[in-house]
Amino acid sequence: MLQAIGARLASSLLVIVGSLALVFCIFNLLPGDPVLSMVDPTSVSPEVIENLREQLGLNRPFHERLLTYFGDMLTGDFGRSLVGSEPVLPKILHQIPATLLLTAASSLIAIVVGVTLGVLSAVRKGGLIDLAARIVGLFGISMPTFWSGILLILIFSVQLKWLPAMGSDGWATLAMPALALGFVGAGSIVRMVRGSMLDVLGEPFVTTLRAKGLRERLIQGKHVLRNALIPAITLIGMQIGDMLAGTVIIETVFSRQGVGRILADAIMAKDLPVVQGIVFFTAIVYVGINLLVDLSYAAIDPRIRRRGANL
Amino acid sequence: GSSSGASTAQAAAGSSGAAASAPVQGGELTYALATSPDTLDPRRSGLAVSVRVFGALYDTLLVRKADGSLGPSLATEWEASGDGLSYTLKLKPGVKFQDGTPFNAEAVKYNFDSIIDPQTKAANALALLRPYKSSEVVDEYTIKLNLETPSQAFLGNLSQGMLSLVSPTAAQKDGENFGKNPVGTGPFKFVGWSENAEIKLARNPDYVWGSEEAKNTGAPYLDTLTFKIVPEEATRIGGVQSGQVLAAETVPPQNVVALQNDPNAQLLQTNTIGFPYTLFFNLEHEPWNELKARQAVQYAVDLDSIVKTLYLGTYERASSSITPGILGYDESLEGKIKPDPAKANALLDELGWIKGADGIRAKDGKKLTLHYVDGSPNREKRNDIAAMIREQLKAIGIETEVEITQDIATVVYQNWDYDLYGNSQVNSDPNGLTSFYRSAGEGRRTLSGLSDPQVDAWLDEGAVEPDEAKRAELYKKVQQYISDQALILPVYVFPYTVAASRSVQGLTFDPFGYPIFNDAYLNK
Amino acid sequence: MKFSAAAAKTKSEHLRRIPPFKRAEAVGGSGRATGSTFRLGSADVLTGAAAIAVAFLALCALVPGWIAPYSPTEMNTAAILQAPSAPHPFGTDYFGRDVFSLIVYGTRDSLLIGASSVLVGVLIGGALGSLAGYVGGRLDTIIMRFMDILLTVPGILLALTIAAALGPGLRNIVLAIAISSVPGYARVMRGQIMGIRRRGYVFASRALGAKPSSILLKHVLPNSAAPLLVMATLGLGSSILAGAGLSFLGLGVLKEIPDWGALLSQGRGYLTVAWWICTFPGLAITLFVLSVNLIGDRWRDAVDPKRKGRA
Amino acid sequence: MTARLEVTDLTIDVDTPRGTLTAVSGISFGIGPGETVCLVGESGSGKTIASKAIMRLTDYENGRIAGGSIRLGDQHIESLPPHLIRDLRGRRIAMIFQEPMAAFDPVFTIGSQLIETMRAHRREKKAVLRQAAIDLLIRVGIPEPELRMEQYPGELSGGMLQRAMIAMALSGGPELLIADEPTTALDVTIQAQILKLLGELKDSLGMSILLITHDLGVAAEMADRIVVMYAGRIAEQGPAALVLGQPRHPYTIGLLNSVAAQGSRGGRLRAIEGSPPGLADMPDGCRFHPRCAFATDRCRESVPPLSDQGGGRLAACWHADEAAAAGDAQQAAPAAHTGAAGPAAVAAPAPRPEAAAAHGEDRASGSAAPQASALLEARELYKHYPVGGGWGRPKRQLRAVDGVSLSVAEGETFGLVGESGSGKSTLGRLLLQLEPQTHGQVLYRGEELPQPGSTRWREARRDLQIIHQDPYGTFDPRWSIGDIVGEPLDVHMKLGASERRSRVGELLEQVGLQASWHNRYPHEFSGGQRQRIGIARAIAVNPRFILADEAVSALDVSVQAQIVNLLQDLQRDLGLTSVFIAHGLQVVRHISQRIGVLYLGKLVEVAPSEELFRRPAHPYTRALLSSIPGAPAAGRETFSVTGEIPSPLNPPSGCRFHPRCPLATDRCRNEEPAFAAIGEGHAAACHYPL
Ligand SMILES: Nc1ncnc2c1ncn2[C@@H]1O[C@H](COP(=O)(O)OP(=O)(O)OP(=O)(O)O)[C@@H](O)[C@H]1O
Ligand SMILES: Nc1ncnc2c1ncn2[C@@H]1O[C@H](COP(=O)(O)OP(=O)(O)OP(=O)(O)O)[C@@H](O)[C@H]1O
Ligand SMILES: [Mg+2]
Ligand SMILES: [Mg+2]
Repeated sequence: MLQAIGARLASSLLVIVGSLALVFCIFNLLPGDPVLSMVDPTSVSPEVIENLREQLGLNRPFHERLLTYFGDMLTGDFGRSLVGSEPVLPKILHQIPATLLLTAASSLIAIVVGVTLGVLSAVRKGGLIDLAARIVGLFGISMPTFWSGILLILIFSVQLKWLPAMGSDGWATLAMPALALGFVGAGSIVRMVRGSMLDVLGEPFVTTLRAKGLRERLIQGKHVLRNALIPAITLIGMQIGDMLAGTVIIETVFSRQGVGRILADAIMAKDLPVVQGIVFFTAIVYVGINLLVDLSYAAIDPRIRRRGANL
Repeated sequence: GSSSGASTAQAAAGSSGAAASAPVQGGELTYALATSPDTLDPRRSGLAVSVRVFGALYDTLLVRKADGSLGPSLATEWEASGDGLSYTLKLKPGVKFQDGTPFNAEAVKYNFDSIIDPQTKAANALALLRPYKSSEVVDEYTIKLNLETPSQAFLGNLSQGMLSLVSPTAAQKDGENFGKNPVGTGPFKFVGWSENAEIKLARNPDYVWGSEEAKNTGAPYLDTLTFKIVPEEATRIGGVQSGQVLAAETVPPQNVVALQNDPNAQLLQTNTIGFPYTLFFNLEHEPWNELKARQAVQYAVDLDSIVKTLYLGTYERASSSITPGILGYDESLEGKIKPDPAKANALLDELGWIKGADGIRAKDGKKLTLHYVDGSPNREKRNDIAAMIREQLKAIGIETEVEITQDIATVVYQNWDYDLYGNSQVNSDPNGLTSFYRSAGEGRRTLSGLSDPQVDAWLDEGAVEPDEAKRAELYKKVQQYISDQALILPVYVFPYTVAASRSVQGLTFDPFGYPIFNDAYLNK
Repeated sequence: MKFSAAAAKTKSEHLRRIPPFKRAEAVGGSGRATGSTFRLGSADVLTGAAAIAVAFLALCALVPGWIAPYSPTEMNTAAILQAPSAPHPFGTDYFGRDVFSLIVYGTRDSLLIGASSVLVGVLIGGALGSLAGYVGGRLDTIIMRFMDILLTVPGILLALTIAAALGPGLRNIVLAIAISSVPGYARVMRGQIMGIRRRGYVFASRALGAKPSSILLKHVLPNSAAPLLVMATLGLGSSILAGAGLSFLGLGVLKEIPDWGALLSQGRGYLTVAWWICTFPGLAITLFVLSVNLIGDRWRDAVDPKRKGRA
Repeated sequence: MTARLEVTDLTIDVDTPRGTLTAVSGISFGIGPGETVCLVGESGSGKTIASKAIMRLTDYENGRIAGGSIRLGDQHIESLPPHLIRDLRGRRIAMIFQEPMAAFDPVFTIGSQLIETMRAHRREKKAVLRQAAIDLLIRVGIPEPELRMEQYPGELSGGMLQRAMIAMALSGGPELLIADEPTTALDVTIQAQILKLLGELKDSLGMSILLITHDLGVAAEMADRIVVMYAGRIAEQGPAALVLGQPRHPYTIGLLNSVAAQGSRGGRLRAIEGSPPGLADMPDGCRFHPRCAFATDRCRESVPPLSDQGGGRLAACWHADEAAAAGDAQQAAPAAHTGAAGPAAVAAPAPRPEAAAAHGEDRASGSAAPQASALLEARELYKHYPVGGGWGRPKRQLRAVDGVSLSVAEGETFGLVGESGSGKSTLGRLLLQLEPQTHGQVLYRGEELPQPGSTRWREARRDLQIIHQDPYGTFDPRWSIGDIVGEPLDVHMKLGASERRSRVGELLEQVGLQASWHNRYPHEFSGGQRQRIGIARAIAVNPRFILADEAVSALDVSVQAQIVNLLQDLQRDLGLTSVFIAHGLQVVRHISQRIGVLYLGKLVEVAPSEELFRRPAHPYTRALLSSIPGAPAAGRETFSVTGEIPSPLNPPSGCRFHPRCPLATDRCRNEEPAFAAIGEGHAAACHYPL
């Protein structure tokens, strides 16, 4: 068991380090100079620019910078933003809760809505409910979040004045962004759950359950759903990842705090330390999601639990 | 053209009735900004949005009054030396920074010296302060500022927000972090900044040294002033309409009409001064180095129609390289150039660019293309301007490649890879023209890339000419030259618009278009 | 725990023992929609409608001039922001362009963004996934770890990098979307291949002496492709949306004839004053996604022998 | 409390994408209290759907009771509202299924699934129910019931699961137990145990049982009465002894004849020609007429009613008397208990009776010993699979094949039998060198086969072919059968398109399919036809050797007989050597000259077929033989094994069979018996050969 955890940690670490190195390389490939976006090149002399580069260590060779970066990271130093020159770690730590909250809330919505619609549509296969659920699901995956987000604002903030249009303080501000984001994930989950529910409904053990005289609701809610979730979990995990990525747009639309917006700004400003810090965070979240996915597998599927396959 | 000609802040719609009622003390004004300030350290900031906050946090030595002249603020008197190489300023006594540090000559000296210190990584402030050399503390409240070369713009620049004065104690203590813990002498003191969400300021009760710019020279009426950062237009306006914020800046034209009819909202609008949104030809690129080619474009593009269509009548068309309200603005240029496709075609024909089968002109096997670079996102519908210009140029056989890029710094300022690129600047003095049109030094260049000794001479003279009337003449010459040479396409004068709840009263703007919060109060 | 390999084997072994007829029955007879009046045949009506829609869109992409009443670039400044009316069924935009014509002409690029990014993503992801799944072992680990890394690198960062490295343009938007989608396709493909390579017909072919390469090409790949292709039908829509998202973040290209995503993103500011500018492009995307998915589902049912006969 | 089930004129429609089809047409039968009725018939004849209709489970499978009635006591099941039906299910009628592994929800423990069933029908404290569940498990003979309660279905063996399934069925105390092929998926030894258990339970609980099977042997052993179904109708029904002993419907007679039985070795089986019709294309009149030797115009035109044939027996045939007479005439030979031994050429005649007979005799008399030169020889073969391991667990060795030596002579057919998991398939794969062995050698014509990948290895692939148990799974669903049959041609001979086409056509005809079907797809064929396709593929490149791994196990008896005949013809015509793996002992006996018995990876006995059946030397062989359903052969005492095959991960010490062997001694526990000759061509690994 310990060994299993060790192996798991090692591979997670590899992914995290790999992501950071990849981002570092990407930035190295990017033309343009962060210093140029920091100052007005028409009014600042070349020496000043050179001087700034020197200060930021930008003219040292690539591998040296990479090594220094990882070295500093080990001591908990993620560097300072090139733009605001504030330390990266506190800057990001401050934003992470909002993003995590949004991701979690929208995942919750996606899962609850997606699974419910998926189950309904499978159980009522071929019926109007099925058709409706599938179309609702497809709408979810065919609407850009910024559009549905604005629509939500117009309806719930401007017209009905029920919910605040912006901000990230309090539950009320979470509702619309989570809905806009979660709806997208729900779309895919509906399809997946429907398909796998139908597969499981065709399994012989369902006939056994019926032959035992169990209520249909018990069969579908307890047995079929649990089995159907097994193949759906991977997709749900991927959806959560997508939702994390989706925060970039949603945070902008709803003017929420969060790493998504910081990331967008940092990328535009070529602020590598900040980007790296955020990638570090997202990599950890991805690794966490994978762990969660595996844990849910184990929780749902005793075959995996008993074998201790992935953990 | 600009009907009023003056740079007075013109509050439209509802603000008129407001003046009557008596100001109410207290309350929180939430004000949605379209973008986030980069830093609250005026010395290091490069963004206009930061200046909107600086006005509340800091004071400047001088202020620009509504009529365009300079007025006292932290400096009560000022006087130039005969050679124009130094200025002596008398400072207001009894002023304290919000951290208790007294404001005096030492503080001013510290501020200006730190701006020219490379360690500070000063940005726009450095450009504004030039040609500052050093300071001499004459006595506690008198300071002498020495310049490298005479500059008529210098004094005026001291009224710009980027040259606001910061607390030396705090600046030294916080160093790099000062921008996140700003301390000034302004009417509001800093409470907190949570990134991408809001900047919270609180009333500075000790504030009694307000300039005459606002009616209220004492402490502000508002208890709290909170800037929210809301990049998405629809959300920002939605915020005002739903009452979640009391004011929001930069109202898109299409919403202006709706807001004007909204009983719960009012629309405040003021034109900004400086350099209008201007498209610069790159004189180093063929064939735009030829006057006739540029003229052809000038005749082909119907800017009146573009501005009217896109901004639905809410923006004013710009006619010159500077905006009305700036010294020397040449009104005669207004309406001087009328769109004339026939003339445009003729000019290009003359140059030997012949229309091909696809309707695009070509010469020596080379197509006539214009590389139009614009920034992203679509700020003030500038991308849409590009789209319309592309259509209009197509009519005369020019193919426009529009490049929309996030990375203006690289594409434009490093590679100078554009035929046409647009820029605007808030400024108070025509001397700013130098940075666009005066031939730059060795290995450097300007947006226009112009290098004409005559223009250089006018601009150099204008920088030092003490006589206002003569200065104005010089700059008129420059403007006419620019227009005659078709160096630019001036597009629009940017009006700063604010949508506000009806309860917001007394919110006014300085000539630069920056909000003045000292008179603002909330009607219950 | 008494879990022996023998027991693990028994299930598949026993399944093999069921007469073939019965196996078909086991998967064929799934839950009946209780009390629904909306029955089987309607699936075909829907698919038919979807096919017509796709055909129409294809027509728009190929010969927009036949369908659109106006030129998409014609800016009639005298008629801006006109609500839908007989001459302009979808209204006009802020340039005075006819929205209907814009959408018709925008079809080509939209479908192109969708199709080509899916194509590239499927090709790269499919190839990597097949390699990982078929070869297995260390290569599998390396490839999948790299996919994990790619997954954690934010999509906009990729988009920006590619745009910076190759210059701006549609091609790069496509590439960026494609590359972000690679890990997903690779995962699915790998899973498929790992399943298919254990199939009886692969074993049979090997027993016949067929070369591994020809087994891969003739048996494994064709049989693994279906889920990937179904995923690709979903990808068609989400790529267009991803393009819209990039356009929202300001990474789009300014084309003479904007694609649907760009129309949507550019028109969003007018939602309150001229809802038609971005609503109709949104509906176009929905229509496309909906029809492609309906066809995709139907087609999977038709291709997948396990799902034969299911609606 | 026990009531009679009465099914009258039951007709069941199923909705399919192609429209509504009638799966069962007007069947009637009854089951009295405490009676066991067997429903027999070939695959697709409607047995399952009829039995599901009794519990109205057809509601969930697009099925509809279109006519007739089902009455349990005084309740009309066909019209009961859903909640009453649910109350009936599991309480008054319980059902067990063929696939114990598939019939349990894999993600809940056995215990929770048992308790859940009880809770559906009675309100009681959990502890009480738990105790009741444990009692039930004890009752069905599951050892360590408390432990099993906490285990998941995947952790139990098939036999154990089937017992648990029965326990679950019993939990409601049903009056009627429907068992749909409850032992088809199990080994003969386990099948015997389960059937015995069912018999005991029925006696002690006084339930009625409706047993569905396609195995006449099982029916013979269990049934009080037998109902024979064909194509959705009842062909014949009556007391078991009568139906099996004096069948009156040509179909029943054909079925009985198809069973490979004692004494028929090597000869042709009397298969029923053709295959059962599909639902969509039912013949008019008597549905059996296209396959019936007695068919007349009357049969083609009108449906024969189920008419009284005396002795409580009913048959639906216009020509029952003729058929019965013809059947009787053939029953000169001592009737076996199954009644199937009699060579009754009632059904359509075999294609080449003379040749078959002649050759059959030849073969039969031929020597069984491998004196001819060995084509394939295995020397001390071992195959150990590493299992487990990873994530910090130790790797263990699964001894699938554990030291097997045997040789197969040129032209010989060698049969391989043994319980599931004994290593038959693995040994087969090793013989063909489709997998590398852990130890030992395989010699093909005296030489070791080269390594995979080399040219010679590929050549060997041409000589050594395999017929797979499950043909459907070994066909690429996207390939037409022409391509499937042509695949070996593409691999080994580069034929031109037309040549290839004609060869494929030839092959298809050779196995009794039409050449014109080459562009059809596998799913369009019936099980028997698919097996033919598999055979065509195997013989496409004229191999020397064929491994038939359970090639007929999945088929219906009538089709099985056809395939066995075909295989025998081909072997003879092409001079093939073969190894024939099956768990149907009778079939192996019928087709092979010698038989090897495998137990837990070891060969325990090898003997000429007849010798093996007559004088099994190893107790395990003996046990296998006596597990064959139907009464044991005369003169041989029952010899039943208990328990199940142990795990090959840690096989028992000494003689591997000792834990299950009634004769085991300490010596058996400690000392491994040598594989020693005990007669001519007869060897066994037992300390105390019988
Ligand atoms: N849900 C269903 N939908 C369509 N056809 C069905 C369905 N269930 C059964 N059938 C058809 O009804 C016929 C009878 O099926 P049934 O399962 O009762 O046969 P069986 O006698 O039990 O065969 P086997 O021995 O293979 O189990 C078959 O042809 C089958 O294809
Ligand atoms: N590839 C493998 N990896 C691990 N174990 C295997 C593998 N193949 C077979 N086994 C194990 O080897 C043992 C023998 O299997 P094999 O398939 O040869 O048995 P069999 O006699 O053919 O059984 P059946 O009658 O069920 O087909 C079983 O316990 C099985 O689980
Ligand atoms: Mg059945
Ligand atoms: Mg086997």
